[in-house]
Amino acid sequence: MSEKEVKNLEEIFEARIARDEKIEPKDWMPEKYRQTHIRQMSQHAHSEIIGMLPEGNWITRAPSLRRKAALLAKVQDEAGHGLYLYSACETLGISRDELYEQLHSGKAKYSSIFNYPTVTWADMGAIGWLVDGAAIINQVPLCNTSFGPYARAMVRVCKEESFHQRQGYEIMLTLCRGSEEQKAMAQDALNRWWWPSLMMLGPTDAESIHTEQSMKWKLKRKSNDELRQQFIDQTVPQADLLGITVPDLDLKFNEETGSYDFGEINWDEFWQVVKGHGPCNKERMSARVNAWNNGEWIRDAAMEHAEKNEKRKVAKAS
Amino acid sequence: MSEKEVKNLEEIFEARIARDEKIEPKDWMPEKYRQTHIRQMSQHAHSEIIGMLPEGNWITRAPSLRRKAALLAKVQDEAGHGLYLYSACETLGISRDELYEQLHSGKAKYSSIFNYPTVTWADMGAIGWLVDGAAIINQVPLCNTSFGPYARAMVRVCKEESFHQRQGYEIMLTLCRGSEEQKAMAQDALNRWWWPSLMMLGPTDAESIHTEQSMKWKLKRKSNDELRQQFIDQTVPQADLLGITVPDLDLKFNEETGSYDFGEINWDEFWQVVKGHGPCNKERMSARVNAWNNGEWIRDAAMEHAEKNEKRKVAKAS
Amino acid sequence: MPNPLIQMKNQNLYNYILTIADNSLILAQRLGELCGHGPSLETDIALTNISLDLLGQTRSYYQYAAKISEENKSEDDIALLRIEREYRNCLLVEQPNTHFGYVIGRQFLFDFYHFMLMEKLQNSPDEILSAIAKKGIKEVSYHKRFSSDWVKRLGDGTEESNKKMQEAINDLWRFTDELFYMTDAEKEMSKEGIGIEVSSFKEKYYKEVSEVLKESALTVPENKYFTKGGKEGVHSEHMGYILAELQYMQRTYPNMEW
Amino acid sequence: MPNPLIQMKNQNLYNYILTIADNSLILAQRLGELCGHGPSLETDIALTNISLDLLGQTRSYYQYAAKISEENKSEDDIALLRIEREYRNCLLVEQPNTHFGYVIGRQFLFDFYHFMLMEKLQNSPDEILSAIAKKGIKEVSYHKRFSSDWVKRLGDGTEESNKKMQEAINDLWRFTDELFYMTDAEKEMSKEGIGIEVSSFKEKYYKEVSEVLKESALTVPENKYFTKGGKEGVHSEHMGYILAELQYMQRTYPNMEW
Repeated sequence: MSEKEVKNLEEIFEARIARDEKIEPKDWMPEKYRQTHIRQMSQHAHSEIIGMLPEGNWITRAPSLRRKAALLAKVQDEAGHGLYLYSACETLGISRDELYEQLHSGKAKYSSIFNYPTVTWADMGAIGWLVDGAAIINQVPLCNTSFGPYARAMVRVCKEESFHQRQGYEIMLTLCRGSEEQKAMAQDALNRWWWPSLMMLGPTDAESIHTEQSMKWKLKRKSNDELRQQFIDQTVPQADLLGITVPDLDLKFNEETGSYDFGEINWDEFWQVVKGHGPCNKERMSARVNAWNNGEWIRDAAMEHAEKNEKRKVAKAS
Repeated sequence: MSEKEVKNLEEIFEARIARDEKIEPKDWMPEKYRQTHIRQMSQHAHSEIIGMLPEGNWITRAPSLRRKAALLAKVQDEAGHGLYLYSACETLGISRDELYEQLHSGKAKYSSIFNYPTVTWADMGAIGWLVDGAAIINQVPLCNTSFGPYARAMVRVCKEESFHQRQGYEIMLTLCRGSEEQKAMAQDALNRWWWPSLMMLGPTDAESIHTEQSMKWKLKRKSNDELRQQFIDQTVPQADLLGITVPDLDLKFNEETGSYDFGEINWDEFWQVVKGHGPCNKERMSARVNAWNNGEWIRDAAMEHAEKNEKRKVAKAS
Repeated sequence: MPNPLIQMKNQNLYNYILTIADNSLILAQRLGELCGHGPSLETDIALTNISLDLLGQTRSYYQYAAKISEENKSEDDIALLRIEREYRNCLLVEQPNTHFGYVIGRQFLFDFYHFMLMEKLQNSPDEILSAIAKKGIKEVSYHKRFSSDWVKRLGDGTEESNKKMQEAINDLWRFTDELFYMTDAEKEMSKEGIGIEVSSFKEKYYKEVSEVLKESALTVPENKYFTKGGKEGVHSEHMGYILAELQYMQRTYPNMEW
Repeated sequence: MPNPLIQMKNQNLYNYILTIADNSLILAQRLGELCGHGPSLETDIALTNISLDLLGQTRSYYQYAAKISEENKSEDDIALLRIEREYRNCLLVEQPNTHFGYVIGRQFLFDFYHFMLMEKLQNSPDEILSAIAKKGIKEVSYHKRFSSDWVKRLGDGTEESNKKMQEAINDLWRFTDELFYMTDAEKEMSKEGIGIEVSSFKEKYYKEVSEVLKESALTVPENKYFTKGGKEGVHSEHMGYILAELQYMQRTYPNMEW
């Protein structure tokens, strides 16, 4: 294809996006669009899969059968999200094995929040409330993103996430209405998850890359700082309702802006965790790598069995 | 050596034993004596090592720090017993690796009692009281057995065992003086360990092999049934003192014999466990085999390191 | 004054319910350990599904038990606050997730039993048990298909997978006989026509299970000896560790709402 | 009325004692898991010995803490009945027995710290702490020799053992910095001249540890990032499982004598 032809295609492509048309896997797309989407969707899928681990840590110890079932179902939903995000990713011509390989080698990233340990039961509440809450804020705009399979996956993801978020808040509410110990447990969880949740919305706009391009492709509609402000404004009143305190001495409602002003985020910590040196990065990665390695003989067996069956069918037919 | 010369040596040998002289490793001995002693001593050593497992199962869950320390120390003593029994065995020209190989392949036996699970904390009491109690009855006569290294090892073993036995009884006493739940726990442990403990003293005399020869070599001084009676007569009053009931409806003091009559032992169960089909035979063996297999690289490293050191020493000296 | 005969009946029914419920609880717990660590996302989701089904069933049983209990107990009190000797599950379901072959083998050996039990129980004159079974049997029929399919895949897969599946079946086989051992509560409830005479489908069980094994290029074990104890509350040494986790929160923070 | 200043001092001393005691408790517990499963009888005995020494020391600390506690607590109440967030041990000691290299690596990295701490603590004007340290240092000096010897054997053994020992050191290194992190209680007690300024021997620690590693044909890690949290009660996810076992009996059967 001549440079001009490509240019032409690109213009048509950008115009389609501008008109809010969905791009489908079989459509022509710029290589950078493809790569960016593989990166973002797989990162999202990996986050779902890694995100199963901190919550999975409490399944055997959930305090009641009802909570155990709800937690199992939630973690299962995350596996499901991972599954259809990987599938959406595969429509762009990359295999799931390649995507896993990128995760296991450390080439692909996943959401840093999952590198913090779940220390008490209240963390199941805080993760639902805060982490899923921040995730939704990140993700709702993606329901209208330009790439069709991603947008459709996100519609489903967001619906379930918002159920998880309510469930998490309800865990917090139960704790806050419970004994002194339970309330302390809830407060402690808020203390530990608040700042990492703010970090989930990404580096400050000044440090953020890819933003302009992402805006154009509707992979992003608001800046990180705008999303963060939205999260804070939505969450602080919920904390008030619970009767627990956001661990930020600088937090204050600003009558002028109608928003909360807040304190300095510890970006050193953010980058330490992103770079792989958070409290649980090693544990998370080795859990996934172990699951993958220990699963090899099983995947091999399934494939071998399928082939045998195929041969038997052919033999029978002939 | 002519047959006559051997006969002569054998006569001298038997006469020494009859005179209560100790046989030492460097002394001439009949091959059968050597083999019998390897079998019995290694079986005894293996029992100590396997015996660490049911008690080891409660170390992390011991109910107080004092009990945890005492239990650790006890299990450690058993390792020590294993160690010097293996050493005594090695004086007869067999290596520890060969002995392990016999254990791991199932060729060598160990005491069947350790194939029962330790289900509650009270089992730590019952094992000390009943299992060590029965062991002592088996072992005290061996302090005067004919083979010197075995006799000397047994002096030390018996001393420690009798400390363990008192400790076990004291655990039972504490439980029986405690809450209703604790007393029930003690009773339940007695219910589960009583019959297996009686079985520890071996099959009935009618079914027992090796006995005559063993008597001559002072590997045995009383028959299994005599030892069993001795154990029962000693233990029943101790149970009375605890205020718990021996689970044998036929148990009754016989004024005539001055001993307790007792019910039928379930020899089917005995043989099932001996043959490797008790509740934990598989678990015990695989724990040992795993420890051995997982330890291979460590033993290799230690040997390699020692050789390197040796070479460096030689190089330095030259 | 309560009628002692009715009390006894309730006691037997109560114990009978636990005999069924505890199996599902402990197996669900074992499966729960795996969540997030499965060999593939698809199996992870499927095993979690099974765990969830079992948990759902077990909650219905415990709720029923709570209803007839004289002591104003909740489902969680019954499920999470008994001492080890009071749990009635069979030894099979408490066996560890040694490797995926064991997970599948344990599931397979349990599912066939479970399905046959539900088949009978759905016709129990006890309406609640019957209702739970009617709902449950659809789920269990899926479990059974899932585990049989995997037994076939692994048995008739690679040489390694065949070896591993066979190893698991050989190790777990000794726990199958206990499924058909009847406790006093089972005998009583069966006599009253409410509970199921499990021994009645023992032969069918071994026949069907053996057929799948043979189809899967696996050898049917020929054990002469079996192990039991769990149904009488004498568990394997694994059980204490299962309960340490299962009961952790309820024991550490008693009498709270969650 | 109690003097609030004295109370605060006791509170600091109490917390300070736990900071030391919890390390020994949790490490002893980890070693206790291994009992009966070691790679040889000799190492099994040696590791059990270390576990016993640590338990002995920790009991002295908790007894002391119990004495100064205002709440009439026993050593077992303090050791076995706190919630996870109240345990003050460093993350290092709670790391799992992944393989023998980790057991030795964890021990080695802790022993050098522990020895240097005891060296200082034996001169504390607090007579009880000083007495515990004086007794303890002899034991810890043996632990240090044992673990260093094994680091050398494994590091300078086979290619495989070198790789495994290096892997363990690399993984565990990130927990060493926390040893020298000072909690408020440590700062206060150090200010009062009773507690030890652990940061004062940080350099010496890394120097000595690095020397042994180099002698053992191992590479000294060059981490820029470290992890902490345990000393402030924010533990790794391993801790909950350790406590589930450690506290099992006390939680299940509260208020009894054993």
